[in-house]
Parts: sequence; C-alpha cells; structure tokens
Amino acid sequence: MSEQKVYCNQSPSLPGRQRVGKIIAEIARANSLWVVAYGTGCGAIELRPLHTARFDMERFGIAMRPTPRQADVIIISGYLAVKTLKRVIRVYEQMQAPKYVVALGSCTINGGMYFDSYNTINQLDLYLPVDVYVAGCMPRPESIIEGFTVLMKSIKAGEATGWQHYIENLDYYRSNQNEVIPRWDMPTYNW
Amino acid sequence: MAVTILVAFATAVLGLCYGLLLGGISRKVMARIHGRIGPPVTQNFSDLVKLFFKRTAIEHGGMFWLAPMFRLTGGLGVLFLVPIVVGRFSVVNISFAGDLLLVVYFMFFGCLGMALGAGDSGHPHAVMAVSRGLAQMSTYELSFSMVVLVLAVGLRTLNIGDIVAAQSGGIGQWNLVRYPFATAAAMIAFLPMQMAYPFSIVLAPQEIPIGPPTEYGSRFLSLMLAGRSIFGVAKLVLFMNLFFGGASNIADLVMKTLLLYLYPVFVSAVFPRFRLEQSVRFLLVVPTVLALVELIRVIT
Amino acid sequence: MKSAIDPRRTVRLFFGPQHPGVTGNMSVELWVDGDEVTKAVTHVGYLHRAFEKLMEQRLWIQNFPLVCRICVPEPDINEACYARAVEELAGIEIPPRAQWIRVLVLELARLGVNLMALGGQGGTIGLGTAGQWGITYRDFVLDLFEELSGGRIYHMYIQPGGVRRDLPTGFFKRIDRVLETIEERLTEFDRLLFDNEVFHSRTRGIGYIPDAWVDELNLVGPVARACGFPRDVRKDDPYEIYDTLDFDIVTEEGGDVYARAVVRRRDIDLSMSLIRQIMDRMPTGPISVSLPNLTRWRVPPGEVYTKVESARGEYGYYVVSDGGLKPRRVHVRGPSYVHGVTLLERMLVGANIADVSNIMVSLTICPPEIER
Amino acid sequence: MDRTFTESDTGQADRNGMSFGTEMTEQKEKLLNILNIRFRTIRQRTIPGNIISLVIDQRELIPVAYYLRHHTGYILLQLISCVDWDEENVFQITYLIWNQNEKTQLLLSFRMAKDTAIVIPSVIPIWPHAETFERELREMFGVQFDGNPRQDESFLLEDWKGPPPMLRKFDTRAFSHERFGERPGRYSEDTRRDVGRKVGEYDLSRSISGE
Repeated sequence: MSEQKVYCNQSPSLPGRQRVGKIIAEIARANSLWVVAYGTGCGAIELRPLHTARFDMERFGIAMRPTPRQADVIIISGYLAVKTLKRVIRVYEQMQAPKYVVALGSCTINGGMYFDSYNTINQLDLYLPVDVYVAGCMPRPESIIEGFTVLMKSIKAGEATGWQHYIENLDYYRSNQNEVIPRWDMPTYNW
Repeated sequence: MAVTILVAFATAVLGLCYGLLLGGISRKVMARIHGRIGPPVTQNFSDLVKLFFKRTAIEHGGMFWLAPMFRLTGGLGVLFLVPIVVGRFSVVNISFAGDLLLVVYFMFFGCLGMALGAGDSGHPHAVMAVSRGLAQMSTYELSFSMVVLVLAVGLRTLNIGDIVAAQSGGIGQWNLVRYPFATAAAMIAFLPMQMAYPFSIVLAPQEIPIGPPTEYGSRFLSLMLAGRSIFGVAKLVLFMNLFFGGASNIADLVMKTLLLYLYPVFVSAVFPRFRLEQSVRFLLVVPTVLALVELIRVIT
Repeated sequence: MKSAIDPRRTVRLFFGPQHPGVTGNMSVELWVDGDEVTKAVTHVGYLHRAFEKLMEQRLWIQNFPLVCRICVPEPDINEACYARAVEELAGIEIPPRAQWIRVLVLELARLGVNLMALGGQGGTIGLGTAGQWGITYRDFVLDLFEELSGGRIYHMYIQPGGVRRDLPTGFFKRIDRVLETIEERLTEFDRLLFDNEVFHSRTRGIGYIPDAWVDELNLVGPVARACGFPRDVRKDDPYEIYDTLDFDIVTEEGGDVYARAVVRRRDIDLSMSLIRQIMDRMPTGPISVSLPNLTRWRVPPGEVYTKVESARGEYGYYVVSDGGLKPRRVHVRGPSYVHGVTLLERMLVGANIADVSNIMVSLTICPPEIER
Repeated sequence: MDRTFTESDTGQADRNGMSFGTEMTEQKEKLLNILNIRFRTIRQRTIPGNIISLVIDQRELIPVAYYLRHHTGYILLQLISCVDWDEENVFQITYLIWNQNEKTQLLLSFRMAKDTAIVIPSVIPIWPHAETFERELREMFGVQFDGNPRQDESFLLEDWKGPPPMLRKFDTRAFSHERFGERPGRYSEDTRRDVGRKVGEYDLSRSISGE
C-alpha cells in the first residue's frame, strides 16, 4: 500500500466550530481519556500502580489503549532520548484530534538530572504542545492524578487546545524537531 | 406498519443502551475482582460520544469504511430476527419470526465484514488477528451448528418462536434441562463469541495489539462499539431463547441476560489466553464431542 | 541466518517500542513466517541517557543521587554497587549496622521487584488479575520505602560511607505486618497463577534455554538458576553481611518460562526469610562514617569491579579513579545486557509470535540497564 | 608504548600501595606462573581480595583469552570496558572474567595508543556475547574490532554525527546546551549562594562543567 493511501499528505486543517453538541462532546471527552500505552521513560513505572487497586485511574474513565489511533492522551513519562522523540512525534501525529499531551517529571520541563546529557532533550514544549506538566522526579501517582484532573477541567472549559496550536504553528514545531532529529525519514504529515 | 418500524427502532435504541450498560457493568465487576473501584457504569456512553466527536483523518479504502457498517448490520439483523419478549406482551420485530439458520448467517455476516475491513487496513497485526479469528470462528461455529441441529431434530422446528414456545412450561421444559450436553457445548462456544478469555486470541493486546481494530480510530470505533453492544445483546437474547426458556416479561429478560452476560466475565477473570492452536484444539474437541453425544441421544 | 529467510513468505514486524507486550521502551525487529519467528534483532537506545558520561562530569558525591536512576524497577542495587565501589577505592570501612540496613533495603527491593515480575508474567499472557494483584502487593513494600527514605521509587538511601538516615522507630513492626499481609495474599495468588492449567500450558516448554548457553553466554540470576546452575552473587562473592545469613540458593530444572516463574516465586519466600533474619539480628551502632569535605573529595586512584545480586542477576560497576575530583570511568554492567540482546535474539528464533512477549517478560529485561 | 605503559602502571600500583604477590592463593600463583612462562605478560598486579589484575600485551589478547577460556576456570566474560586516558593518549581495554569454581575475578587489560589506528581482534569466537560489548565500544569510543560482523550497526545512538561521545574530549554539556537549549531560570542564584556559604568560595557549577 502506497504512502499516499496510508497517510494524508496535505496539511491538516482545523475543524470548524462544532455546533452540534459541543458541550456534550467536551464533557464526554473529559470523562473518557484514553491513554496510548507507550512508556517512554522511567515514569512508566508509576503508571502501573496508577491502574491497580491503590490509585485506580479507571475511576475517572482513564484507560490504556494499545494503539495510537484510538488514544486521546499521550503521557511523556520522563526524559526523552532523541531516538524516542522521533517515535513519540510519530505516535502523537497518528493520534486522532482532539489529543492532549501530559508530561511527567522535571526532565521534560528543563532536563532535570540530565540537563547536560548529549542524548536527552531539555524542553519538551519545543517539540510537542504540552497541555499539562507534572513536576517531580519521579512524580507520585497522586500528583499524576492531580494533573489529569487539571487536564479534565481545562477540557471542560475548552482550554486544552494544544493540538490546535500544534496545527497552527506546525512550521515552528517542525523546525525545532528537524534540528534535533538528524534524519527525518518520516512522512511530512502522517495522520 | 408504522408501529412495526417504531417498535424496531425502539428495539435498536434500547438494545444499544442496554448493551452499553452491560459493558459498563462488566467493567465494574472486573474492577471489583481486581480490587479496584472501577469506572462508572455509564462509562461506555461517554466513550461512545467521545469517539463519535473525534476527528477522523484515516483513509484505507472502501472496505475499511464499510466494516463497522457490516458489524452494525449483523448486530441489528440478529436483534430484529430474534423474538425478544414472548408472552402476553411480546416484542417480535420481523414478523416471520426468523429462522435460526438465518440468525446464524447474520452472526457470521458481522464477523466476516469486520475481517474484510481489517484486512483492508493493511496493518500486519490486523491481518494476523483476522487469520486467527477466522480459524477460531470456524471451530466454534461447527459445534454451535451441531447444537442447532440437535434443537432442530429434537424440537422438529427451526423457528425461534416455536423453540421458545416449546419450553414455556417452567424450568423443567427448558432446553437446559432437556438437552444438558448441547447447552454445555453452546455455552462453551459462547465464550469465544464474547471474546472472553481463555479464547480471546483475536484482540490480544500483548501479542498483536490489538487485532482487527488496530487502525480503527474515532468514528469507526464508535460505530464498532455500538455494533458490538447490539450484537452482544442480540446474542444474549438468542441464547436465552434457545436454552433458558425465553423471556415472558421485561424483568425476566433483564435478569436472564444479565446473568448470561456475567458468565464470560467471571470466566475471563481467572484464565490466561490460549495460544491459537491450543484454542482451536480445545474448541474442536470438547464442545463438539458434547454436541455429538447430545445428537446421538436425540436421534436414538 | 539470512539465507533462512524467504522474502516472499516473511513479514517484517516491529515488536515495540510502542507495544503493550514489550518490557519497557525497547523494540525487537521480528521476521515472521506465518506465526513463527525466523529472525529477531533487538533495537535498544530509546532510553540512553549517557549516565557513564554524566558521571565523569560530576563529583564523586554528586553521582550518588544519579546512579539510582539507571535501573527504574530496582534502584537500590545501583546505589549499593556505587557506594561499595567508592568505599573500596577510598578504603572506607563502613559500620556493621549500615551493612545490615543495606542488606535489609536490598532484600525489600528484591521482594517488590519479584512481586511485580510475577504479576507481569501473568499479565503478559492475558491473566490481568494476576498482574493487578502483583503490582498491588508491591505497593505495600513501596510504602515501607517511602517511610524509610521519603521516595516511592528513587530512594537515594545507600550512600558512600553508610546509609543516609537511621531506621524509623517501630519500622520492624510495620515490616512484619507487610510481610504477613503479602504472605497471606500470596496463597490466593498462587492458586490463581500456579494452579492454573492454562498458565502451565502457556509456560511449560516455552522459551527453553539449553544448559550449554549458561556458561557460553554467562547467564546470571534467575535465568541461570532456572537451568539448575546455582549462580548467585550473594553466595559466590558474598558482599556486606550475606555470608553471616543462613539461606540456600533457589534452583529449578527445566530452563523454560515456568521454571523461571517458579524461581521468582521461591525467591520471594527467600527474601522474606532473609528479611526476618535481618530484623532479628540487626545490631546497634552508628549508621555511617564521616566523609571528608565532599566538594573537594579526591578518591585515591585505582580500579575496582563491585557486583551485587539484583532480582535479575549479577549487577556490576567497574569504576576507575585517577585520583581526581570525579571518576575517570564508570561502567555499569546490568544482567539484561546479555539477556536482552544476545540471548533474546537467540531465543526468539523459532518461537511463536504469541510467545514473544511471554519470553521477554520471563527474562525481565530492563532496557535502562542495557542503555544506561 | 610499552615503556609509557609500564611507568604509568608502576605509578598506579605504587600509588595504590599494593604489594605484588601477597595474598595469592595457590591457583592464582599457578595461573600467573603459567601465564608468565607462556605469554609476554607485562605485569600482574594483585588487588587485595579475590581480584587479579593482569596486564597483557595487546598482540597476545586472543591466545591469552583462548587459554583462559579453554584451559582454566576463567570462562565467564562479564564485561568489556574501555578507559580513555587522554593525557597519555592511550586507550585501556579491560576484559572482566569471572571464575565460578575458584570464585575469583580477573581484570585482563591492555593499553593501546589512540592515534595509531590499531585494530583489536574480536573475541567473539571465544565469548559469543562479546559482540554487544564490542558494538558499544565501537560506537562510544570509536575502537575498531576486527572480526565483529555487526560492529558498524548503530547500537545506542541513531544517526549520530560527530566524535564518539564517550571520548573525554567530547564536551557533552556544551553539546547539550547548543543542541537542546536550556530553559531560562534553571540555575537559581540563591542555591549557589547557599552552597557557597557552606563550602567557602568553591563554585559548584565549575565543578560540574569540569574545572
């Protein structure tokens, strides 16, 4: 199957204002957040307790989905090596809008412990539109749940528009990504 | 005529809602087994709405678009063909009160459409899952059709209404009591139909995440969720009619279908997943032998 | 191996990095013929943080909070390795109570990791209940760590020269309660997992490791012990006070996934008994020696290799000092380094696609160890 | 090369205050005698405890390794490491081998000049899992291994351009600063003032960036 068929090759367009049931849609979105099951860093170790008995994420309708096509949220769980950043961008762009990014750990904010490492990025929001940062190394499950509640509130208020920002300023993000990722052998728009 | 259409429409909507609710209940029950609180029982409703309002920008060709339709059609077909409540106040959608073989055909129809669409999506996981699923389906459909044969021979009819009427005389008349082996075989075949462990080899998240719906995103997935819910309800009603004496009123219907629905949930809570060949071997041997025993009992 | 691959019949499948069945953030490139894997190549580097480079940039004591980040599931072994290496280089003798506390912490960590590994073993073949329960039991151990060090995952507790702070009062009572809870829950857990016919049919004979590979590839830890080789640093090269404790190495025959699961299950019991012994015989006294001015601390030159037994096997630090403020070279050797690349690439050939994640989890491959 | 090496090693040994030949078990003495007779072993140094540090000639790596693997108990290769002594412009390659029967550790190391493009023979025929270690060293230090089929595959880094990162002359901090940027306000002056109050006029950031 040719790339043309798999990936739509024109720049994504912002959907028009949803007149029909905008309120219902946003309440539903806030109450069923599906997280793509991709543990990008060491924060993934705290995502396991998050959906077991102690801190039950599913109470809030947060569930893990194994494929990005069905997910709404991607959790960047900690530092991002350059090799992983490439995969994360690909996964993020394969997710269907509206989509949100939750970044865990101080290493996504300013590099954290790895501020001088030659292989980990220092600021995630140069490459992906981050909706919620959860600080800490590593953040406790309670704080992750707190971050999710903040995300839900902003979704209900219609403020979690990181994905629209990503589409509008795609050139800015692309230039940042391209100067970090040496070989960009991915389709330009792969959603 | 108008009344029939109205009743059919109401049946579809109510079936959808009931299916979503059952899904929520099963998630709740599973969470309690894990020791969790679990999602609210209305979780599947918000999932459905959320998925419906998501952006859809995936193009994989015609069959890819059609597959959720096939699934929905299969579910609705089964639901319409099966008499839901038989009694003083009865809900029978399609007036000729469909033939059991036609129902079985419709149950095939949904899965086959799903398989075609998944194959068109071009994802290797989807293709593997389709081959797995078809192999498994052929095995459990074999035993299920033998059970149908048992009922046909034993009750001298393939009309579901007559089958329900034949067991209207209290529990003693149920096919559960009359044909216990056939019922056991059918209940074993019911597990893979509901994609319950240990037979859930199609959507195997740790092996081929996650099978046919790998590429299916927002609206497709909401349609498939709706189709699966209706399909589930239809299957429940069918099995209730075939073995558990049908439903003479709404309370009867709800109780029986709920119990029927929880049975695969409890089974899948305590069993790992079979490998493909193990599942096929099991499904080829155990339910088939049970159905054969029943068939011999019935014929002699 | 190349010749065995027929391009017309083979599907090239990337198992990971975004894959629920893969252990951590790594990927295995599979050439699949039908359901059978004909070739496997491990791709790592998704978690490479260049720890060994960063350690050369930091003071000796600045590395102490850094090392525990290397292995996420079981950070304490890194702290213990690094602390022992520095002490050996600097010729520091730590007080006995510190040694006992270290062993207590290491055993608690091993208990938690094995609980999680067993749960993962169940979860990877679809027994989600086992996975949920195992990780829930681990939380009890994490609570103890939280009380002891303030952190659930990263403890930063075992520092060069001893341990960071003394045990809280009444800590042993709480450890006792946790151990009793876990023990009584584990009976149910065993009924769910080890008395399960389907679990046997999924794990017996799968992921078999011939005995010859153990010496050929220097397999360590539960992987070697499941083949009947008593490889355990706690006995082979006893560190801290392990030589005064009374225990036997757990070994199983068979070398398949089931044997490894049984070894882990029995390791849990062993850890519990060790913890109880330690609690009975814990001496009193100081918990650390006073170190020189840490910002000007020059460790005398030399090279050492210190190793401890992690839940996955031998875990070693090769530290070279040139007498400066910072290490000249720190090389971390995790057990997954061989298990995850050479061994996995060998084992997956001929495996069923349904068993790939099963085999990976049974080796408990921890990618951060491979990549650092 | 040998001379530089011997000096530096003597220096190290003396700085360690280690006495040669003490605390050696029978097997160790036997092994060392045989190696001394059969190979041009430059110096053996025994660290107290159960560790032998054995420094060999680089040209004799394969014979010594073969002998250890097939005629002694030193059969378990744990680690292949490389140390960059950039002042002396020398690589030190170390093979850590464990003897399960005698429970002794062997540090088999040799030194090679950096500038001359010396190719180290690969020990894959003796220890198959050495392949991964050699791949990593090839990527991180640029050391050439002869006979490793996969040594040019990228192991940890992807599309890496520039010097091998583990060389000491590669400044990871500057690289990270210009490649990934730095969020303003990451350094807070007050903490540095606190640290300064504690340890006198010592500048912590200088210690991080390396004198």
